[in-house]
Amino acid sequence: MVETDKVMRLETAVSRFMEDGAHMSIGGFTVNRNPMAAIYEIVRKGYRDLHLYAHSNGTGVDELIGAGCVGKLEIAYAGNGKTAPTCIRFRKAVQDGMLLVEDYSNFMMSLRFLAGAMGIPFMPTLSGLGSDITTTWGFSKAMRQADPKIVDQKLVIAENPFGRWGAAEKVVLVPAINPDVTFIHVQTADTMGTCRIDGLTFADVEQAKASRRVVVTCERLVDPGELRDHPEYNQIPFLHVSAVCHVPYGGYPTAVYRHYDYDADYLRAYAAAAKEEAAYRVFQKRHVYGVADHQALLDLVGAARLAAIQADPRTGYAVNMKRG
Amino acid sequence: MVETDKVMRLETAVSRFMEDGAHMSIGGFTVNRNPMAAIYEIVRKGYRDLHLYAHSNGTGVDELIGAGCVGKLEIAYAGNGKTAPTCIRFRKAVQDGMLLVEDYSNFMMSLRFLAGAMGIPFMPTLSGLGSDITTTWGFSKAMRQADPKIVDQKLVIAENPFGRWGAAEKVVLVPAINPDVTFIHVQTADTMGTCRIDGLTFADVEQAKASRRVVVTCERLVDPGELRDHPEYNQIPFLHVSAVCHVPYGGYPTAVYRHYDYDADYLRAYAAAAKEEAAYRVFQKRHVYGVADHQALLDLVGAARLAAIQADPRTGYAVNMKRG
Amino acid sequence: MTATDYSLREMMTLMAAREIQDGDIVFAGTGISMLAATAAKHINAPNSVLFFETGAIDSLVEELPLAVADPRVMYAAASNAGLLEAFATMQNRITGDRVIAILGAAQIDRYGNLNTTAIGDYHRPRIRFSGSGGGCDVASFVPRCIAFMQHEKRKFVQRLDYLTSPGQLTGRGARAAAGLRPGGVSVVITDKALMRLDPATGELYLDRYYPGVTIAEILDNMQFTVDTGTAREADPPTAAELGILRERCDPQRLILG
Amino acid sequence: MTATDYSLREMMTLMAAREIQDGDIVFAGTGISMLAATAAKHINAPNSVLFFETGAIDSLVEELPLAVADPRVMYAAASNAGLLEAFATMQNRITGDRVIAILGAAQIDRYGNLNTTAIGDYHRPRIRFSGSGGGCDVASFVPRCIAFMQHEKRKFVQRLDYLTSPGQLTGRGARAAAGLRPGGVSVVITDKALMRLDPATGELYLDRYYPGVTIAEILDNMQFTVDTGTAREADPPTAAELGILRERCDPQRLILG
Repeated sequence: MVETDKVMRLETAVSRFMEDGAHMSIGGFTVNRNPMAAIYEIVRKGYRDLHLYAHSNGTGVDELIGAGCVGKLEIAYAGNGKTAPTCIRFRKAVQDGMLLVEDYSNFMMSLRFLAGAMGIPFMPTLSGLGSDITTTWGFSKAMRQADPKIVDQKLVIAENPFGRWGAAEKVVLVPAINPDVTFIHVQTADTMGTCRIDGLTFADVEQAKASRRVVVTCERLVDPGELRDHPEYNQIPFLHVSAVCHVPYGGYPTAVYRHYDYDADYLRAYAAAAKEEAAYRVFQKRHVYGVADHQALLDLVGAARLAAIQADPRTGYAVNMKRG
Repeated sequence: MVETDKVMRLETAVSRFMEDGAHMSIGGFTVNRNPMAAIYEIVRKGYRDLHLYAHSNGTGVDELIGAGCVGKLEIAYAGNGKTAPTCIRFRKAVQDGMLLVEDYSNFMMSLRFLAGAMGIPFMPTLSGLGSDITTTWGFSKAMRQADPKIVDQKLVIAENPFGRWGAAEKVVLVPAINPDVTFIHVQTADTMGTCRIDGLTFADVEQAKASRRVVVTCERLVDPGELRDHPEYNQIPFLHVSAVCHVPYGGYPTAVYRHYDYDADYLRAYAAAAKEEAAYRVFQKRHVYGVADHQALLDLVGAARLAAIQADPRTGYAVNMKRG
Repeated sequence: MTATDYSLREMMTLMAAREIQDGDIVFAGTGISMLAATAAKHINAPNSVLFFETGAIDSLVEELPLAVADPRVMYAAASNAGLLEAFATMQNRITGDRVIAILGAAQIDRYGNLNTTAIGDYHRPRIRFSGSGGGCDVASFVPRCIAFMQHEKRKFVQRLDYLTSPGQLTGRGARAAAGLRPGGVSVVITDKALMRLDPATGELYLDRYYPGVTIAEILDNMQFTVDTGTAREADPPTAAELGILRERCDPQRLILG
Repeated sequence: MTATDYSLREMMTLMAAREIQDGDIVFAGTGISMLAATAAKHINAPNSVLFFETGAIDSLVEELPLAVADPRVMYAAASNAGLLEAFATMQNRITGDRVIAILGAAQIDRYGNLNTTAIGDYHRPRIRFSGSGGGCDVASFVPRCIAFMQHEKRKFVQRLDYLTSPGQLTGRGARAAAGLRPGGVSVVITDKALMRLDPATGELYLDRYYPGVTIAEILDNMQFTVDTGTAREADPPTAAELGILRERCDPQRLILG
């Protein structure tokens, strides 16, 4: 493996591209392919006042909020499948007034990343007309106008300038997002930064292309030649990537298709602990603050648990894994 | 191979989904992956007054125009690589006033298909501000207003409703396209209609999703199970597809990556003939009208020529093929 | 043959499954909605297409997914793309008009509007929920939506605390006036009854009450009243339906409990 | 060592190649522009990234493509996507600001605006060309554009018949007033000279004349005049440059003729 200026340790990448107050986004969706190793490292380093953009990045969002890293959150869905229909630390932070939230829908958030990726100021959609998403703003107008990094309007409803073309009279325009930094976890990346994602991409591709800096963690780090066999399978070309970190199990405890499943035991234990302050502190101290790095968490969890979530080669997930 | 209601002969699909005056689009780009078998069948059946949407679909566009099938054309680029920097029958038809043309850019046409695919009335872009593309309209306002199938305005320039967000003061809004029917040629399709394209997709995916009907021709027609191994490599799910036709060499004389190269001899001979009326009639009579179907054209061209354009398994094209 | 020994959860699941027609594109969420979509596929709509907001189309669900991003939705799908492709498929009328969606909510009003965001003041809510997810998008785009609700007074409300997913907004004509295409919640399935939305009034009406449930009991557990003039008793699950649901769709009883 | 036996086509190609800096993302069209991009990659900018509007990024060009959709651009690329991704990469400032583009045109004016659409009346042109293709998009988005032109009076015109690809429009400040970001044609390379666009005036000026070409000859073959005050003679191709160009970049002489 030849080192390049992009290949670095995760700890280095987090230090280099993160800072207090950063506008950031994370890849994945609820229990799948969250960049958990990166998130735990951010939590350990204790960044504060982060402005987090998410669609439905359940596990990662709740960890960052639970650690007190997030000051402002723009989000569509803070749930985590069966273990937490509403993410528990998120709910608590909102109900306690500790977190400023701006609500959008999943499509709106995806479109906002797409607009950022495409270099346009907004995207139109027909979603949300008549809803409180359009009328109720979590970030006040005054706050928006005072902060040049936040767009002045949550969204704009406009007449269709093409009459009734497309069977639409009105459109909702949602503003572009260009995060300072985005973290994603992928199955395969090469040393130049090109990524190949197996299974669903969620909004990772748009998030990466919208972002000024992109830190990729990967299960497999390969020479560029390997991914050049089928360029049509590489969703993120290296142009967009700032750092590549080889972190096997970097998505754990969320699932990484064709590699491993989510760890239902871990997610349930997290959710149980999250319900109560003292228990949460104990759980996080043991699993996050008390370990030096992601490998130490994996060692703590143990080989048996990792063996139990190994993906079946046919289906890409752990067949008959106990999840109930 | 199990037949389904979507699997049919190309002749059947063309008859079923085409009619005079249809608004249509074709996949591919200049000398690559044009749905040539379908185009030749459309030419043979003699459809007229077609409204053709194209970005840079060189070979196919020129064949349809040369046959007198096209009444109105919305296009970004009518060239065909080295053999015809400007497509010859296109140039002639425009200069003779036989064809009404509306000019856009490649990005604008791609965005228009994307808007159609996404179900929104328009897409914004920062392209073209200050250009004659925005100010000079090929289709008059009166003609546009008289025809409900044509949008009232070629495009609209609007202020950015989010102030200077995205470093843009103004945007160009380009209207959605939803063709009645789109023809594409792909390497692999299954009997349900799901498609897997090797190499560049150009705008085929957006064109297909924007279209009310989609006719797919394919090099390989497979059982659905075969494409389910890697769902992430299938760009067009069957939901969008109306007909699947198994037509090996269906892109000939344009290239189909990993299958065969363009036939430089054929394209040169076409361009030479296209320069002169009588020669063009002779050439087209021999190669298009004079053959019963695409297989008959391939038989006429002969095995030696097809052997010469066979793709090399390593590169996906015909290495050291004489092209000069 | 009808069964007598079934849970309300099973009844709800099968009531939803029966709404799905063969060939429908079925937008499924998590939990009971995913189970209903799976049940329809196995029972009455074998050619229905399972479809998830995460981007998976026609997944081969061998094990019940516990989230729409569960890797179990990725296996043997026709296509694994992303959120943009999924929502575009619904926003695009060519495909979107063939979609039937299954949603859940914390609150619903007489016009079929849904709240999945918050109870109390939005800025400092008494209870905060997950938020829209794809709910607002789906209710904006899709002509037929099934809402799953627990039949409780605090859930069938006079006025939503927050309107997350648009139904008929303030009633007949309001949806079109807002610029939305026809759609939103058309069916509500609870643990007591099935209600439908009357396009003529823009309001819900009682269509079916479950065996053993009285109309009074239904109305007593709602803050608003609905027309009950055409209500009839629902057919209970058949033994065949229950067998498939229990043995093929959720053998681990992950959702059925 | 400089060579004395070279064609003007070779000179033009190498003048363009020299404009490309290591690490640039090089947007290449067909013909001579693709050859110049390939030459830069082999001669002076090994880490430049070849990039095509069809969606191929960092292609391994073993044989010279004859079109941007030639399968030769697909081989061993970092990514094969489509038109939308390609143009978005340029419209997106994060990546777009790193792009240098090479374009051709039928007409150019003093402000670096290009015509690739038609000569004569647009609606019934005397000569119709291919149209914008990606030209308008690239000139709208990209900070540095090289235009290849034959140095002829009918091509360097007072007024374009059709403005396809925006340069500085009507001069200094006009581009920003129209809503365009900074960019458009910054260098013009002809068979006689290299001109640059002066940001201070928004107009072209003569920077280099080729060995053996006089300034008078340059101005005589244009409809408008340009500032020649700082013009110097261009360095002719080196033997090394020519060797690589001829032997590695276009051994079949598909473009060099």
